Amino acid sequence: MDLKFSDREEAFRQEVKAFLDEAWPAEKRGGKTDFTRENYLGWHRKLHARGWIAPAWPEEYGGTGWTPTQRYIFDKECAAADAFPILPFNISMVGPVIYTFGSDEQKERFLPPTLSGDIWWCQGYSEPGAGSDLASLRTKAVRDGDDYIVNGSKTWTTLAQHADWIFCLVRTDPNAEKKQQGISFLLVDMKSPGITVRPIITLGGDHEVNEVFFENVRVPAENLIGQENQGWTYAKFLLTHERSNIAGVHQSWRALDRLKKIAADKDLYGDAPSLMEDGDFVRRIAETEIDLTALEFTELRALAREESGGGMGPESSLLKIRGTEIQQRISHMFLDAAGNYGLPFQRELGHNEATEGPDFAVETAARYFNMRKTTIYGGTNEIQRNIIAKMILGL
Amino acid sequence: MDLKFSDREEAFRQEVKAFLDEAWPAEKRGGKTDFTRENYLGWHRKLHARGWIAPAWPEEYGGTGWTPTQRYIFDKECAAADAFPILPFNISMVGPVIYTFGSDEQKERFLPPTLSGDIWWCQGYSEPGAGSDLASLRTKAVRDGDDYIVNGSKTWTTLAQHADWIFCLVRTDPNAEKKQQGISFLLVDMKSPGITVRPIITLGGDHEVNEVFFENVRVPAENLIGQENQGWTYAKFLLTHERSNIAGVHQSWRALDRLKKIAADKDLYGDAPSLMEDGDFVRRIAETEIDLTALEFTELRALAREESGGGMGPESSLLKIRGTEIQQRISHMFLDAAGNYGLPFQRELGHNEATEGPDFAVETAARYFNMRKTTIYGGTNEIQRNIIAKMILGL
Amino acid sequence: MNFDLTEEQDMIRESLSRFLRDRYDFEARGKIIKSEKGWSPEVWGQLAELGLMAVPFAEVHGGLDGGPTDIMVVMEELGRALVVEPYLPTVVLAGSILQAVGGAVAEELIPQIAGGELVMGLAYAEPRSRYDLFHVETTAEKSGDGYTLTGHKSVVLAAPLAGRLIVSARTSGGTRGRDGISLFLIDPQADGVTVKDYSTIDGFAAGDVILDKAPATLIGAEGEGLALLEMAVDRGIIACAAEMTGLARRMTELTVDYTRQREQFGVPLSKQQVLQHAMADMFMAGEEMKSMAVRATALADADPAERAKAAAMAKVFIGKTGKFVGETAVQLHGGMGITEEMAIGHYFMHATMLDTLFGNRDYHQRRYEALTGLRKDAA
Amino acid sequence: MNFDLTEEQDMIRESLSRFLRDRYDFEARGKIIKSEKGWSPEVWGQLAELGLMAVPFAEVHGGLDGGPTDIMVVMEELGRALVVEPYLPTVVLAGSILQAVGGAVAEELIPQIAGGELVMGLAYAEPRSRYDLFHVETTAEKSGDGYTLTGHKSVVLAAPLAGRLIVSARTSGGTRGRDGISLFLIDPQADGVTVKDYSTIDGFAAGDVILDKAPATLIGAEGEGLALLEMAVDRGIIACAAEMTGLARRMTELTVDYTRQREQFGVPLSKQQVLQHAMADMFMAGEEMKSMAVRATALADADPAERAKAAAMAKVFIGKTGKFVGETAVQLHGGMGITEEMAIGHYFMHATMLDTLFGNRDYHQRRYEALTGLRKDAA
Repeated sequence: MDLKFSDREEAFRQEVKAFLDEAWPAEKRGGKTDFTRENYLGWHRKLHARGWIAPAWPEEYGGTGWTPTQRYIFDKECAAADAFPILPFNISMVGPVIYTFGSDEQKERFLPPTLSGDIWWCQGYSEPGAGSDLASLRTKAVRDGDDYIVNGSKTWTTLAQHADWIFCLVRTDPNAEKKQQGISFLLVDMKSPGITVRPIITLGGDHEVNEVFFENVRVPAENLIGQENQGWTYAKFLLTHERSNIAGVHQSWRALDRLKKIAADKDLYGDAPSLMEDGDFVRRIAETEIDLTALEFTELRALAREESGGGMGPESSLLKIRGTEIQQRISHMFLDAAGNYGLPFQRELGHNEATEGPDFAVETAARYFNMRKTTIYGGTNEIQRNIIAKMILGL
Repeated sequence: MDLKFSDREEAFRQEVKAFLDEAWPAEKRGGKTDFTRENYLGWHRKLHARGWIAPAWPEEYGGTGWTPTQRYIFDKECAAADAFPILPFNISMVGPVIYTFGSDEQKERFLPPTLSGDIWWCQGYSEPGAGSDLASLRTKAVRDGDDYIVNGSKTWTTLAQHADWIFCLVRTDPNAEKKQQGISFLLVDMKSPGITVRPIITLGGDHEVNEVFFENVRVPAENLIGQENQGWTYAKFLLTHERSNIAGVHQSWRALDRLKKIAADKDLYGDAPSLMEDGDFVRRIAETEIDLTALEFTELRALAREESGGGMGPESSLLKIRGTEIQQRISHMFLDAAGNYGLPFQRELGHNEATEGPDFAVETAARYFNMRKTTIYGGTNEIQRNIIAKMILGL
Repeated sequence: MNFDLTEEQDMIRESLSRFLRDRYDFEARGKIIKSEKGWSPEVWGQLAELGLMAVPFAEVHGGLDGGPTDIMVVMEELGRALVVEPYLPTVVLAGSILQAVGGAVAEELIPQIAGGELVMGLAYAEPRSRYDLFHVETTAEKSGDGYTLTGHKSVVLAAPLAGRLIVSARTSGGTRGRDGISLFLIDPQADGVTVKDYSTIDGFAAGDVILDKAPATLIGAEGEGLALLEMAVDRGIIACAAEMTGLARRMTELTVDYTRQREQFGVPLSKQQVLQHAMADMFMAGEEMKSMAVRATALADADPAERAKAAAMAKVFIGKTGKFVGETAVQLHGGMGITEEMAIGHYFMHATMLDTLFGNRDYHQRRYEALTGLRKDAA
Repeated sequence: MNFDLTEEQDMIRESLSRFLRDRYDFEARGKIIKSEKGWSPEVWGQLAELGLMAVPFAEVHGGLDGGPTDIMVVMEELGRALVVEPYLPTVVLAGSILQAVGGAVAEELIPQIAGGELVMGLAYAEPRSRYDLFHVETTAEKSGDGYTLTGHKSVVLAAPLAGRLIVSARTSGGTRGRDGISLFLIDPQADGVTVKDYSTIDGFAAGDVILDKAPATLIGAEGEGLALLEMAVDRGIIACAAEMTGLARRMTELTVDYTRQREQFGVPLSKQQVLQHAMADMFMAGEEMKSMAVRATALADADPAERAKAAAMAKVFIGKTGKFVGETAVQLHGGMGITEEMAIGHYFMHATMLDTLFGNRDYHQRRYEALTGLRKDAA
């Protein structure tokens, strides 16, 4: 047992740091983020140019050939530098489905722009009224000559307003015995006639998710992934891929660092004691650090199993549950740190300059609200506990 | 709305205090309890002599005619004086069943010694392997002339080792359609041939509960309460009666008082800071005081509803859940207050003089263990939540 | 002891509840908070017609001679309907101070409040005060007959709507001294007053108030404003306890309804035992919150030490349980819970705001420890 | 990074696990703790034959040259079987100090420990020290070549069984000074030593040690014992983290088995979703505890500041989660969980003891805050 990084791993870390220092310089750091389409794509393209956009992909399709530990180091350094998040739709979701189940033509056509960011994908899985019961989907695709005609709607479609293409689960055989059967996996151009996008505004005023409506949308049959009616297999494959870094450990450490600086910032308190002089607040920070350490080493142990070929498996549910619980706790501490200035709503989406009160306070409430999603999406934490009970404990 | 006690209620409180000062003088107070048969009966008889042993009973059977608020005052003052607990078996359990469902002969025969303590009752409800599923009981009673012949066993029978009589649920019709049917309510003399009592030792070394075995025990049919096969009705009646003071609010307040004195006792700490100088411990005490206040006023509101004829109903589940959670928290704080001296096991049942370390420490661990029972007995807290979900929320 | 409401109180509750059911459903409220003004003067007038603004005031001032229990009844109903009209700042916060101060200012302003003609606010917080009412950097200087105020007051509820504001400012003493704080009346339209207005995260009108030699009238005794301020804020807290009870009970109802209707994997969500227990916990929290609101209400007129303890205790409890109920309600609504399209999220946001308002759970926990002597030199 | 055990470590684990399965089941253990001695010298000898007592020591002393990871492997298995034989006090606590001190005393005693001939204990606590290792009222006085000790040491694990005890006593400084603490070796049979023996709540042999001019030999440098003591206790804490992991995993298995077998209302308890989620939480706690044990083990030989932080953190975490797993396991066993007749209650009692031993959750939380600089003048 040896928990130190090897010399090779340490050298790799230096390489990553050097890259970040140049590509994401200090003035971009400090917890401010401006979630525009251009900023997302800018960072995506920088990583693509360096060949680091898809570390987990097989090398033949553009992956880096890194070990899980290297990927961990990369993620950690990116988080420490406040680097922009990489959207999962291209890299963690549809890309692996295409290179695993797609035809040669599909690989050739879609993988390069998926890697480069020339296509921005979004995910058409959930449907209104279905919640975590994905397989009960009702969006229909009916074969008509060389096309499918798609009718129905998808919801919780993250950033669909920016997307060029959507990958969808559609029902191609309404008479299949089980609801998991008769589902197909289709790639659809968002510019197709008959598609409309309706914003869903979430608590705190974010426009992050959408409803996507399909009305007699024609989709060429060549955009079908794998075989008709086998889509559930690909969907499940994607769901396990989606879980990487779901614990968000690095981001939580980074947030705690920022929080501690804020809580000790004498400028904010004047003659009053700072929050770091409040034992109760200190205790909450310390408890969170300790819990986060437990989670971090649980993730490292899982990575090590993956590295030795054991795969991730249902343990990823643990990472999801604890990671999201901690993210929510931290967002609540930020809100408490903001005090009265947590109350005003003075935020335009993606900006975070306060008009009144300290800058950090301006998005604390919105973020606290927004973080509620983490225990809901990707299978609610209740469902994750069901999975542990069934798959691990055999109950 | 007026939360002050009325003058009449205040006068009543003085009367209770005066009685306690004389009957349970200061030297008996201070948290020491010696749970012997004699001590239980001694206090029972003192209250009986004063006419206060069964406040909730109808006056014609020996009750006091007090309002629920008076009963609350009485309980509070008794707790504040560290008065001995009154065993529930006679007063809260079998007594009300006898005066409600018993024959005139049974009332005449059993009520006076039940009130006076000349009979010590114990409860034969639970059976091995049945847990909270009371109605699945299998102890059989078969009619044979003027007797029933009883075979089977009961468990978790509290203080059966001291008891003169046991009231039992027995199955008289094994072919009834539902398991709740075919059950009868029998009174059985513990001296009957064929009864054996096996101690069950619980964590911390207490002998509080027992298993009671019946092997061809003859019970005169005149000891049947009400009608054959209608016992479940009487059992349910008893279960709702059992819930009074299940929150244990007064006892918890008293325990917190003791804990605060201990935590501030300079003799225990010498040059070291006392526990009351430890902000984390103070916080735990304060949180518990606040939660206990919420529970106390919830109980008072329930009492007021009862007083105005609304009855207690399923809200009693709330009192049970929160009351027991708080009791357990307090027992854990005592254990933490004991520090290293929580570890030695140096306790004879019912005594609490430490051979090493401070006196208070000697029973802290045993009590912490013993308190685990509170969220299990009387219907586990999980079952109480099921009840709230079903009966109150209609889920 | 008795927990019963009087017939009058029952009547207030019923008429208010009926009015809100008919005129202030989720849709109507949505239009109000999205309107340019962010509140409805029309609704305000109708509430005044129901007598709501007159509740706690003396008959001589056009009031109904009600007490804390009447306020409790009103606030619980306002909470159930998430009413954004500024009852708390006007009637409870400013109203309590005017009543206590009495005299000419009360005679002038209370009838206007009671008649629904005047909205008021209380400016007590500052950028660096956090929740300490005694932390006052704003200064008052004598100027002719009156005073001028200079400083910055934070997050003043109803500031953009108010005809008058009550402001705490320092006439003597250091930044965090308990003595030397005085209360003043200002007109937000006056020279030297800038109101930077915004709505709060949960849709209430509020603003920062920047004072630059703003003309002001002293109310109450000079240098002795803190006691009045503490009284008013404790009353505010006690009113919020009732309001949070209304929120919690409504959130529980909404969640029970939602989980019964919503099916997943072919079964209503409400059949999942884990969700049932979560809702049982929500129910219990609501009941206990009610108990704390009742208790604090009964002590709202008690001596300051008792009142303060009761308010601190209630605030800790409603902060903790309100947050629990809100978070659980949202979780059980799943994705729908975090959209602006369903009522539940708005309840949750307001519950979050009530945890922060007047000081969060940690703050009042500490205050309780100090008031009860539990915390002396604890580290 | 790699979390793999070596082949030797796998072998230790397997042979120990097999031995305990065959020879140390719940019934066998029950007989041992109810026996007059309260432990089994026979089992001790057999464990020594397996090489367990030799694990961490140098080869020159008859040891196996193992390290913290080997101790982790052993402790987790001892935890799974609730072994009451005094491995922790002898090998981990006393053993760590003897190794660090070296010299003649190590040469004399370590081979005896490694051979299974000597049980030892570490007497660090006092009636008023709570968990502060630097709070030492026991005094040491020079006397001829050696010293005599006078004072009272509390709750010394293995005291009634030990052939030698290591005792902290003050050679200079005030009651709570960090300097002036020295470590001594005493023979509990010597004049001036009284061991008041008892078993702990979870069946381990322990005792208070009353010293009245008891003859003692200084080990290590005079006045500099605290660093050694902290090192040994941190090692003890890290070993307990592994032991708690063994307890937690076993409690989870036992609870899963029990709820699958036990029917209520016609259905196995394990089908109740609320209980399933409780067991999922137990599982998660066990996994995370393991992670903390692994991490702390990797830092057991680090510099004192790092080691102390890792130990404090691990202790907080195993205290919290161990208590959670134990309480939940008992709750899910219902009435059976609180009788002495089933194994689960004994696991729970030992988990409770491990939370208190070396300082409870609150204590090490505070220690972590101080060590990391989070808490400076926080009130």
